[in-house]
Amino acid sequence: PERLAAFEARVAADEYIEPNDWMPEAYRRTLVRQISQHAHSEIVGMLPEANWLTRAPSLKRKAILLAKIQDEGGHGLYLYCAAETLGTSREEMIEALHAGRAKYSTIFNYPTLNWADIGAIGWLVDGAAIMNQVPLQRTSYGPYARAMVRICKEESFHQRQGYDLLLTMVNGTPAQRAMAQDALNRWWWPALMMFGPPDDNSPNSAQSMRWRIKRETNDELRQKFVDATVPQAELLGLTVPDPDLRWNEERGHYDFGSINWDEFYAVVRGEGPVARERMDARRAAWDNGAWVRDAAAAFEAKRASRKAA
Amino acid sequence: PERLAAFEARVAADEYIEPNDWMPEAYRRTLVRQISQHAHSEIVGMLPEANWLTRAPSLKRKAILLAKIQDEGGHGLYLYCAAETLGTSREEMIEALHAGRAKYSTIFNYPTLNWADIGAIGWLVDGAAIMNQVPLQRTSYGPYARAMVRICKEESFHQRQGYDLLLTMVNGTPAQRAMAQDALNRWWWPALMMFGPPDDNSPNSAQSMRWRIKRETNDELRQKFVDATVPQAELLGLTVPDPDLRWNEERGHYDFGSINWDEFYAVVRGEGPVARERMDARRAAWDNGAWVRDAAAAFEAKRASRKAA
Amino acid sequence: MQPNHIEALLEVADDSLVLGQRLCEWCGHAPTIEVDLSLSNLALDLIGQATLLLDYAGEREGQGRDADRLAFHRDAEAFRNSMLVEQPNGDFARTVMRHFLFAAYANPLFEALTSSPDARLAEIAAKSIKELRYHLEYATDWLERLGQGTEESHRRVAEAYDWHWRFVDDLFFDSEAWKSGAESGLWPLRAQLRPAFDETLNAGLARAGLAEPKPVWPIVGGRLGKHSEHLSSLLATMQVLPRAHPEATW
Amino acid sequence: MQPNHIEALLEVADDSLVLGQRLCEWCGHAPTIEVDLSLSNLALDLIGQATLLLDYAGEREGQGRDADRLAFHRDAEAFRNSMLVEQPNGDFARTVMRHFLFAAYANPLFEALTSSPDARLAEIAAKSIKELRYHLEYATDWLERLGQGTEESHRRVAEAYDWHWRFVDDLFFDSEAWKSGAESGLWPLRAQLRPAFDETLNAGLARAGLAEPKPVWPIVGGRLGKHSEHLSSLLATMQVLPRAHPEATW
Repeated sequence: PERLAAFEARVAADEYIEPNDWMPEAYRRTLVRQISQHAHSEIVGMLPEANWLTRAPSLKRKAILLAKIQDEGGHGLYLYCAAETLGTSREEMIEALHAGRAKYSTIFNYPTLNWADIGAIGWLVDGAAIMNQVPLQRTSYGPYARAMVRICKEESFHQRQGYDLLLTMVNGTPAQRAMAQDALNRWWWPALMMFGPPDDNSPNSAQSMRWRIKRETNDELRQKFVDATVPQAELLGLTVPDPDLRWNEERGHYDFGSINWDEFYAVVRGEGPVARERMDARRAAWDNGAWVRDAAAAFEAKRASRKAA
Repeated sequence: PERLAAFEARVAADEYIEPNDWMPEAYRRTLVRQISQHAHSEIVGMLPEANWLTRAPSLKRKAILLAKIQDEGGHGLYLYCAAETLGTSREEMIEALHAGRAKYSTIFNYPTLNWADIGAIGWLVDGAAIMNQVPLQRTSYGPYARAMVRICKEESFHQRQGYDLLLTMVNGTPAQRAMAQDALNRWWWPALMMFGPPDDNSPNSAQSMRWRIKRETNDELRQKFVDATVPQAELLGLTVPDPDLRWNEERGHYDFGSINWDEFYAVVRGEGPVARERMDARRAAWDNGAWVRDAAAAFEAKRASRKAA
Repeated sequence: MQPNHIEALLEVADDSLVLGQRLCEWCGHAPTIEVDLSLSNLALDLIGQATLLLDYAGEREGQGRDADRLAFHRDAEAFRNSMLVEQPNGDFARTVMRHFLFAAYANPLFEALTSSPDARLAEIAAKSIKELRYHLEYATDWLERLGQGTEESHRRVAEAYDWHWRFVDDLFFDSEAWKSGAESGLWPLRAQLRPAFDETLNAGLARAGLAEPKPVWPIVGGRLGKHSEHLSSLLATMQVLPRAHPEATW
Repeated sequence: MQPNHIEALLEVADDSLVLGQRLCEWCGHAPTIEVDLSLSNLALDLIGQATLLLDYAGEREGQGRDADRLAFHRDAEAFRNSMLVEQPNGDFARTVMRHFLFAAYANPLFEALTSSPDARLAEIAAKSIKELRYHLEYATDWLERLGQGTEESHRRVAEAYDWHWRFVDDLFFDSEAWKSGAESGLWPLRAQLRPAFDETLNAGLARAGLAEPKPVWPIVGGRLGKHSEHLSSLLATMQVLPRAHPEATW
């Protein structure tokens, strides 16, 4: 109880908690869940983009996309490492994902259907991720906060690249413009869902806010995203697929239509359009790679024992 | 010895030997080897063409090719059935193929690299097959001879379709004409090899000729093929890739360059350009389909026992 | 036919085309020669149907597009097939289940089309329905064999059912274009075909010893050009030659 | 540079391009995240090399073709890569072995190119050789790990060697175009690089505990545009967008 009070005071004072510091079990559990979910999202998130990597229409775009997906893998690595400082191994986390016990961002259960989707993911998905993540640079757990600083910097870069890809396409042929609009039509609502359920239905939010694992509410972040993104869409000459979208002078914010929460919860349950493909791909990569990991481990063990001898 | 003499007399008189007739073991063995090799060739021969089925450039050509490959599968079936009348099961023959004990035509170990190859296979490969097979319509073993009648009729049809495909291409764009020439360049020599080693190096020929399992020598058939095919190439406006090719007024035949027998024997040994792909594909089809065959057998068994009860 | 009726016609044509193309991938790789030949037969029927339907759609459109133009020069977004038919072949159980679900839907549809007031459409349907009856029979026979065969085949066909079931609503989706054609009396609403489908489905599942479907979040969009990731890859292969050589005839 | 020298340059460029494209297929599917990132790195290097080499070839050709034009608008017959690099990824052992063989060849080649009298080519080679040294090191390390790891990994890497070995002569094939460039002093004959390759090869095999190569019937033709069946499928995917939308820029 004393330790708990001291812990809460440090968090309230915006101090960082470090791996060897005492922390409540619930805090540890919540963090592992959140950080591993975030790590899983980075890894699963490689798949929708990799789907177009072999079809990138220029060598420059192929290199940019390859580097971007690589960054995401790198983010996954930092985050697994950050979560490991809390006492859960990467293997355990990956097994939880493959068994369906751990979640990842719902957005990656939507398919990438044309090349403009690569731009839309950078612009909207990375854009929404940044909105979610910028506050986490000041989250209470030190290793997580520091990982976030590096991740946010790279995500901003990805967002600009995505926007640039779309800018090229809207200035291209009618077919390219149509692809860009089609991508916006399909990614807009899933991007808004990335901020999670509405505040009045977000059970863990209050606790997470108190612990500085979260620093703004889902609805606040969602509004911020809409306000920032709508003018960018206008600049592209694309139409946001929401008939209820309009500027509210009084609120100083955009009003927007209501989200299909039934779809959101279906996707959370694992019934998203390509959720099975995503999990099948991850499981296949892991299972087909088992012999490689085994070989590397056996080789290391042999080398170590040779050195010891 | 008496039975042997009677047998030889019947064969010499061009009578058909039927499954229940007495026959020398060597005759049976040679026939099983030859017929099963022929059956295997039909089945393996589906693969190089199937390689372009999903890429056929018009719906009509796709349907023609599909029907053609289907015919080949059908030929494979008749031939396995003909061989089974000699007391060897289809499974045994297929296992011999997959274990590398049985052979198939060397020609199918060459890759199909462009759409014109589909025409070249019809024209040259089916053309050569017909040359080989027409005499077999009068071969001494009845079931084999009858299978051959049906097969030859369909092969002639395939050959015309292949020629028609090439005719369309040589009358098309420069790229199409180049594809047609490229296909002829690659398929010409392998087609000549389809008639087997030269007569002075074809150990089983004499015996097979006496038994009417074979009715013309390899070199005779090869000459016949060259004589028939060269004018067809000229009609297409394509160049046969043999600088030594010329009409020999005296012989009344075309002279042609020497065949690379080292390559031939390498391909016979299983070192042809795509021999591994072919065998991997056949083994994978067989192995991946094992559970289906098991299920069908189990279902039949249940049904039979239900009827019996 | 109004322009949107022609688009609705593509929904039917593209189902046959894409499923036929998928079946072509089996060629040379099936579990037995007999199955190989049968799958080729199904593919031949489907490609034949697609050719007739696409040619007709192109004629009515009147912009000089024939079946080949429509098959080989549209991007994935312009395809109107259901997502069911574009699903990968997977193992033989998935192929059988996909075909069973498709044929159970296509039979009442083509049956209805045989009495369309559009004579040409009725004629194409009359030819096709004979083929599709056999497709349903063939797929149902295999469904039963796999369902009642071995433990492994039962498990696989149940898994196949689980995979494909969520695309059935997409198969039956009544697009605005389709509804408009239905109002003009060209064809029934797909919703009206559902009872016949359900009957076939339940009978097939019963023969195979499979449980009735659980409710799922349906995945829809094919009739509107929103497909799975599989279609664009299928088309990249199928269309490669006409796209690379647009000026050629074959 | 004479026209045939430019064609010979494509032999080098296409090796990097096709191998880079193959490695892209691993993205998101590798045995560990670390391996995934490493393979992406190798792919990035190769695509970078290909871009520089193709741009240069296009410039020297002087017909307005840049790297993208050459990468996305040539048919398989016009590609000059060796058959080794177009071989499918297979399992990780095949990918490692393919990369080892390629890097063991590319190192002495690019080393030699750094002193080409063609300044631009020398400059590209100087940038690339640093990358390729790392490629060889990375592939050799994995070769050793797999060869000395478990029984299964040893079996797989031996099988991989058996698969790829017959394409090594294709890698070293001296085409007429290449010979002409060698006569002009632009680069060495590939035959001259073979001793360095053999040394690297034998050292690598020894570290991995693999037996020396058996003689095989070599499969050659890549430098002449006669490829395996795998290249055209790879290109169908890689080129799909620029082919479908020839007028677009991306």
